[in-house]
Amino acid sequence: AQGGIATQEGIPKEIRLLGVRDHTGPVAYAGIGGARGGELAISEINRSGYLGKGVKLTIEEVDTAGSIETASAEMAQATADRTVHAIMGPTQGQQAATVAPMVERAQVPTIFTQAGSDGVVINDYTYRATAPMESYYHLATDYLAEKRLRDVSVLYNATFPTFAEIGDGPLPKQAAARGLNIVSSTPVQMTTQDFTTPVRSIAGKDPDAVVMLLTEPQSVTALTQLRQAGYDGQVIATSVQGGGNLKEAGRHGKGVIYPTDFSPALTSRKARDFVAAFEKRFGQLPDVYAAEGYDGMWWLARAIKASGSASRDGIKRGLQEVAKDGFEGAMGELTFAGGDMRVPGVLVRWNGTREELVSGGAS
Amino acid sequence: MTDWYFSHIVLVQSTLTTLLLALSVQVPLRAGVFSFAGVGCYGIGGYLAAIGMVHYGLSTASAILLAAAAGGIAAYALGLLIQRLTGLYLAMATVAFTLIIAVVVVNGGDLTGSAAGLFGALGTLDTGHLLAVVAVVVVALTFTEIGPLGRRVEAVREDPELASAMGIDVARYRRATFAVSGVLGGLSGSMTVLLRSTVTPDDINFHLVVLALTIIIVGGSRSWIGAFVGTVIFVWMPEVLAFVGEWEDVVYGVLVAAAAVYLPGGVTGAAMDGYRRYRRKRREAQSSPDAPPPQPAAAAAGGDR
Amino acid sequence: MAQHILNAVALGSVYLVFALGMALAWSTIGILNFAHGATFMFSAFTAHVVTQQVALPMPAVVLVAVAAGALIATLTQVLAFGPIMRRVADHRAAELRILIGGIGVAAIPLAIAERETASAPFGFRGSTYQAQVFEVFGLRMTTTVLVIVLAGIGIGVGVWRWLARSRQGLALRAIGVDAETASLMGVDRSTLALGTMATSGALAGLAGALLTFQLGAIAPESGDQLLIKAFAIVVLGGLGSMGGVIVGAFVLAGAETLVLAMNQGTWVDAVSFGLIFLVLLLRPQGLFGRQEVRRT
Amino acid sequence: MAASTAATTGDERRAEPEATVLRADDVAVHFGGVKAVDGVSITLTAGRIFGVLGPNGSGKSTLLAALTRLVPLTRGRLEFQGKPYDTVRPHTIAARGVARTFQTVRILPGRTVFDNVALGAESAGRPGSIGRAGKAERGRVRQRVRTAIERTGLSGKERHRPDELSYGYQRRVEIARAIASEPTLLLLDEPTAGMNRQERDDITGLLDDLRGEGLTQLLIEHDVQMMVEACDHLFAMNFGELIADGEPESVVRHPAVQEAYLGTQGRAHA
Amino acid sequence: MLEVADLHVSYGPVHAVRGVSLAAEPERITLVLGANGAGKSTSLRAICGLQPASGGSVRLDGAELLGKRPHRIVRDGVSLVPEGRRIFAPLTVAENLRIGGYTADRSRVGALVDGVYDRFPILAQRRDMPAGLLSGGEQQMLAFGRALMAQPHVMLLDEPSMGLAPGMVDTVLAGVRAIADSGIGVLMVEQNVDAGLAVADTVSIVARGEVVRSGQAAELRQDASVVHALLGEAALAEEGAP
Ligand SMILES: Nc1ncnc2c1ncn2[C@@H]1O[C@H](COP(=O)(O)OP(=O)(O)OP(=O)(O)O)[C@@H](O)[C@H]1O
Ligand SMILES: Nc1ncnc2c1ncn2[C@@H]1O[C@H](COP(=O)(O)OP(=O)(O)OP(=O)(O)O)[C@@H](O)[C@H]1O
Ligand SMILES: CC(C)C[C@H](N)C(=O)O
Ligand SMILES: [Mg+2]
Ligand SMILES: [Mg+2]
Repeated sequence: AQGGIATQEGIPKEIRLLGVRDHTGPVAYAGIGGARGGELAISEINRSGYLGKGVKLTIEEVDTAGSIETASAEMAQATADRTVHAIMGPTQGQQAATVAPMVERAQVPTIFTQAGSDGVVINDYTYRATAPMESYYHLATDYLAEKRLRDVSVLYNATFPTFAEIGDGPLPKQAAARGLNIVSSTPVQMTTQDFTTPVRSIAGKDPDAVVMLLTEPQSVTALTQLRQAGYDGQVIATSVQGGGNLKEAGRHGKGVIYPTDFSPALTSRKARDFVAAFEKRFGQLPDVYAAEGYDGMWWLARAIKASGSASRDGIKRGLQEVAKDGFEGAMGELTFAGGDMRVPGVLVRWNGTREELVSGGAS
Repeated sequence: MTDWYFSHIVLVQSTLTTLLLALSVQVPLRAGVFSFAGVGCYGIGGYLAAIGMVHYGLSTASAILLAAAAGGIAAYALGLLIQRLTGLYLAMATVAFTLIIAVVVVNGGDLTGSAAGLFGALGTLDTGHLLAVVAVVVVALTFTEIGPLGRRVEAVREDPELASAMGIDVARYRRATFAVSGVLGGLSGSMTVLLRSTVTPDDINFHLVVLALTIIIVGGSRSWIGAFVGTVIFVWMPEVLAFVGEWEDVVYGVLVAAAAVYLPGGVTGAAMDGYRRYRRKRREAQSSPDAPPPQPAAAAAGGDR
Repeated sequence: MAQHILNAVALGSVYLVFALGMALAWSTIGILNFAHGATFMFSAFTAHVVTQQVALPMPAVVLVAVAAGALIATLTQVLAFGPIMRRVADHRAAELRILIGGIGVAAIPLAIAERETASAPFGFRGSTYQAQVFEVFGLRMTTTVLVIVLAGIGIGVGVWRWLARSRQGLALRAIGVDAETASLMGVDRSTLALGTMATSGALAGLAGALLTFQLGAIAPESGDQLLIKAFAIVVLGGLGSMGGVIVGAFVLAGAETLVLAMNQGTWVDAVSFGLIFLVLLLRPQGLFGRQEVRRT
Repeated sequence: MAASTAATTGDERRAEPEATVLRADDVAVHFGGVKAVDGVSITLTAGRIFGVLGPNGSGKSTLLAALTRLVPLTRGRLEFQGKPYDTVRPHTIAARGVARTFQTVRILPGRTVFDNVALGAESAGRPGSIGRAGKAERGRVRQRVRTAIERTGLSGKERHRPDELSYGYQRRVEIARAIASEPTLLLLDEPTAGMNRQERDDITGLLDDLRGEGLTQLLIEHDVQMMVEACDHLFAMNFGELIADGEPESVVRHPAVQEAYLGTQGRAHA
Repeated sequence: MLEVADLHVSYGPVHAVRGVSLAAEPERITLVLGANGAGKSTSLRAICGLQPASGGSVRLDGAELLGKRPHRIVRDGVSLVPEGRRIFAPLTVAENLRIGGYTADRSRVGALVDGVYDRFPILAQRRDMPAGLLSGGEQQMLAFGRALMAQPHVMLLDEPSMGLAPGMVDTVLAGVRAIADSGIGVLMVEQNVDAGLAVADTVSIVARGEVVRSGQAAELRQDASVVHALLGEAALAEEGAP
């Protein structure tokens, strides 16, 4: 590769990006979703001549295959490649936290999606296009308070960083602030497969609602077994259950409500356009990962435009500048806390076949 | 070259740290001790180094020393505790030890960063330091593979009772392998963490056990060279297989299974067999061509008295 | 309390069916099959794919999974373990290679399933079966649990007795000790080994179907978690003892249920592995394992 | 066999003639209900060959295992060169100079004959030394290995792996390994099983030479003629107990031995 | 009847058996003698299919056995007592015997086991003990008894008297004689020359992988010195020791 390209100021004809994320392995869906959202955004950006006539964004994807090792190895290669202007970073929190110091050393601006743990957005080169779940999870407690569902049981995966963070901290606090009464809090671990026992004791308490912070297969099982244990109250879940992950729970999944940063049920024009374009291109509804990838890519494009330079430094400056004012994306009015995105969030209900809007989502 | 080096620096470094991890399982295995305590000590070392650096501001060198020492002590103590166990029972007990460590760090509160782990433990290691450590380890291990000590270690593995009838203190050898594997695990864990700056409970899992074992069996379980060859193969495989894209894991599986079937002594074993056959061929070619079929002693045995 | 015991029995039965298949091949012909978890998962996945096409009743779904499991295990034996066993004279040399061969084989179905599902959970939503909930003596359970408990205990005891009593069972154990000499007794070791592996795979398939019915859905990675548990169960019970597997499965399930019932969910693994550790300290050959036979 | 090379070895360890080398007092080894050895007392004096005779299952090998501490004693006391050793671990007594062979061949399958014998040579009285041996010491070890290999008729097979050898030769590796350690006391459990008369005589010739060098030996064999010729003193066992003890000829003629050992026909076999 | 003709076996470059011809006829015991490493065990292993032969033929009643797998050969009626006993150590004595009767008629197994116990009472005492704990000689009895369980047409014995006390040697060899007399062909390797000659009908002497002499046992009994000479025992013979 010819050296120095990505450090030249100004906007060249080709702006080369690299997507470094999981395309295989247990959380491949997040990487694949993000890549597809980004791909859609790039095609829109290029087609519309948003960055100037004939200016093309191109992206190449490499697979981190679910491993921190591979992620940092790929990232080392990506950052050493002087033709790369920016990187769309890993989706797994730990991969992201590991590569964060690397991108600073190499001074390559990197936008993560997902990557919901601490230690990711830690310097001038790390940005994240996913709002932390706890920043909009109050939608759930608001809803419970509004519906007077006072007594709440919490069932959460306490060894999964994102859920551990919510389950141990914000959730009890938000609940207390809204006069909710947490009657039981049941931590389980990543390897828990069968929920008969915890679900049994929850059903025994018969709370008004159950807040369930679990991974996809866990949530299907827990829901099924919760219903079989005779519990028929409201279940509140998370965006992890979005994107049709509750389908396998069949009738037991019906009526589950969860806050999410994006839903195809959103009604803003931006959201509807995104959903339509995505469906046309990929033949299916976009999930949260796709929306984040899409908005993240637009953040980048706006950044280049704002600073008038696609150099690594220019992009970095642009990202900060765009973050100051925020912009409207598929996920709604986007604001930023430093390099970290914030969304209005939306509360949806799974009706057995798709998501329905419950509240929020106004833009 | 330097370009290549900088873009592959992570792979180069993780080859060295992974080699230490593989050795931490290979060393006991060579003495017939089927122990994965080294992987547990990888976790202990990694966490101690990160805790030392993040919470107590230790220097890189002292964090690594602390980790190695703690790994050695922990494994030695474990070895004392379970010295009556053998074979797969011992393997199970050490796997249990390793997985319990993972649970303990998940429940470790702020000290261990709980489920999310610790980040920001960036040490000042470079490839030169790693090379130095690995070189010292490899030289030391070489002495346990050759000559009298090598034979004794082999006797302890193949037939402990015979070994003790030959005056070898089998229990002492076993305890020693525990300590060594703990030190190696601690070194590997701490250096890995200080290079990458993060450590999570996820890092200590059964897959790491499987990886270490796969490396030494595919590479060759009898000497550090086998561990090295295996490490190179498995660290670099994702890079090399990148072109098959999403079928990488399938190809990986096929290659591993094929190695198990076709390479009895691992890659190094196959290479040595090949070399031996080549030498024999040459020897035969050199000995007079018109002599009756080679009489490699055995056939002549019946009457050589 | 009684409810907790029932839950533990149900969980133990799932572990049992899964672990039995693994123990069968392991403690007879000496094959510690690390692809057992992948076989389990992929049979359930196959049944999932089939139910998406045709709405099958529960027995048919189970049958599909059992057949898939048997097929996968047979292939594994023919392509990997058989060739390894043919190439070595003594069993100890083969042990580690079989382990690694299994690890390699396991990667293949896992990769395929992860790709096809994008790692989303899958189940038998297409099946006509709906679990019925009923109560006896105030204990709540589902028809699925009933089936699992009956299958687990029935098959467990059956396999145990068969191995101890039958001629083939004896021949299998002989192969595990010394395959060459076993063949001198007229034992057709490759055919018996193939049959054993097929049976073991069928049990993995059965466990796959039953567990998926029980949990509603599993993920491609679910097999790995069970694998390590089954390994622990067999060792806990004592290698070579089918009775030990039965006890081991319920002991482990009991311990896990207890920890969960005490609402210490994040300590489950520590407690169950700690228990195994303790048992091994007190009984180095597992609960029912035999002391190694070695003479001077 | 190359008896001529023998004279140079073993002299450092030669014990005082007639000094007591090993004393076992009321030794018993029970396995559950099986009383494999039940109250055996023997004394081995320096520089002589002692033999143990007895029907199959009479406890000979178990006695050997007890003397080398490989099985726990149910009761009894053991003394080697005046020092009690019934509680030490097996490697200690081996390191003090007690070498043995096993009834079932036990050799390292992955190592050459040379290496297997070297294992014995290196064990000689240097407990736990971690192979820091100097050049001179290494040379001496190699010499010991060569001598042992020559004396057991294994010359030419140094580079073979044990599993490439016929059974009779595997037995020789066992013997070579034991004598390479230049022990003070050598215990042999059916060293000539699987050999024909000529081959046996070669081995007994070797044992005789070793006796000449002052080595005390305890030999288990079933070949009565060979035992009478080779041994200075015989012990006869049955059901774990000593039934006779003394001059070989008289022991063999002892009625209890005739009865127990030589079968119902009572006809001597040789 | 078993006919071995011009058998060749190699271990890699080692040509261990070079054209051995032997026969085992019903009611007759063929004794195979030879020094250590002469190729006796290798020949027996090749006949049973445990070691691939590189040439020659092994016919049982005219049908070729070479190339068949061991368990097939056993089912055809050839059974081997292997060198070094090879009992199944963790299995009990009774189980070892039952597995020996794997190919036998199911209903007869019980009676056959009892027959072995009658011959070797110590095995009956030890029936529920893991066979690996038996003494060396007891294991040898078990290996012999186990082979009897298969009710073979032809029996191959690799040093059946090894490790046996003299009285037991007589018992076993008398047993071999009785087996032969019941119509079974026996091919027996023995190091105990005198005891072997006492029961054998025919003798073949193997050296360096070849048969160097064969003849009737009766003749060779008269002329033991020839045998000893061929086994490399010339020195002994001259001294007239036996
Ligand atoms: N670990 C054990 N457990 C139970 N019984 C045992 C054990 N070891 C040996 N025995 C029994 O003790 C008896 C003595 O065995 P030992 O091996 O000492 O006999 P031996 O005299 O050497 O016989 P042989 O001449 O056949 O080798 C045998 O009957 C054997 O079955
Ligand atoms: N696996 C093997 N690899 C290489 N050579 C071997 C192997 N097995 C045996 N041999 C050689 O083949 C020759 C014949 O061995 P075999 O075991 O048949 O001898 P034998 O006549 O039975 O001797 P013994 O009386 O000692 O049992 C020997 O020289 C031996 O070294
Ligand atoms: C892909 C997602 C499961 C990643 C997860 N939210 C994390 O932060 O690690
Ligand atoms: Mg004995
Ligand atoms: Mg032989």
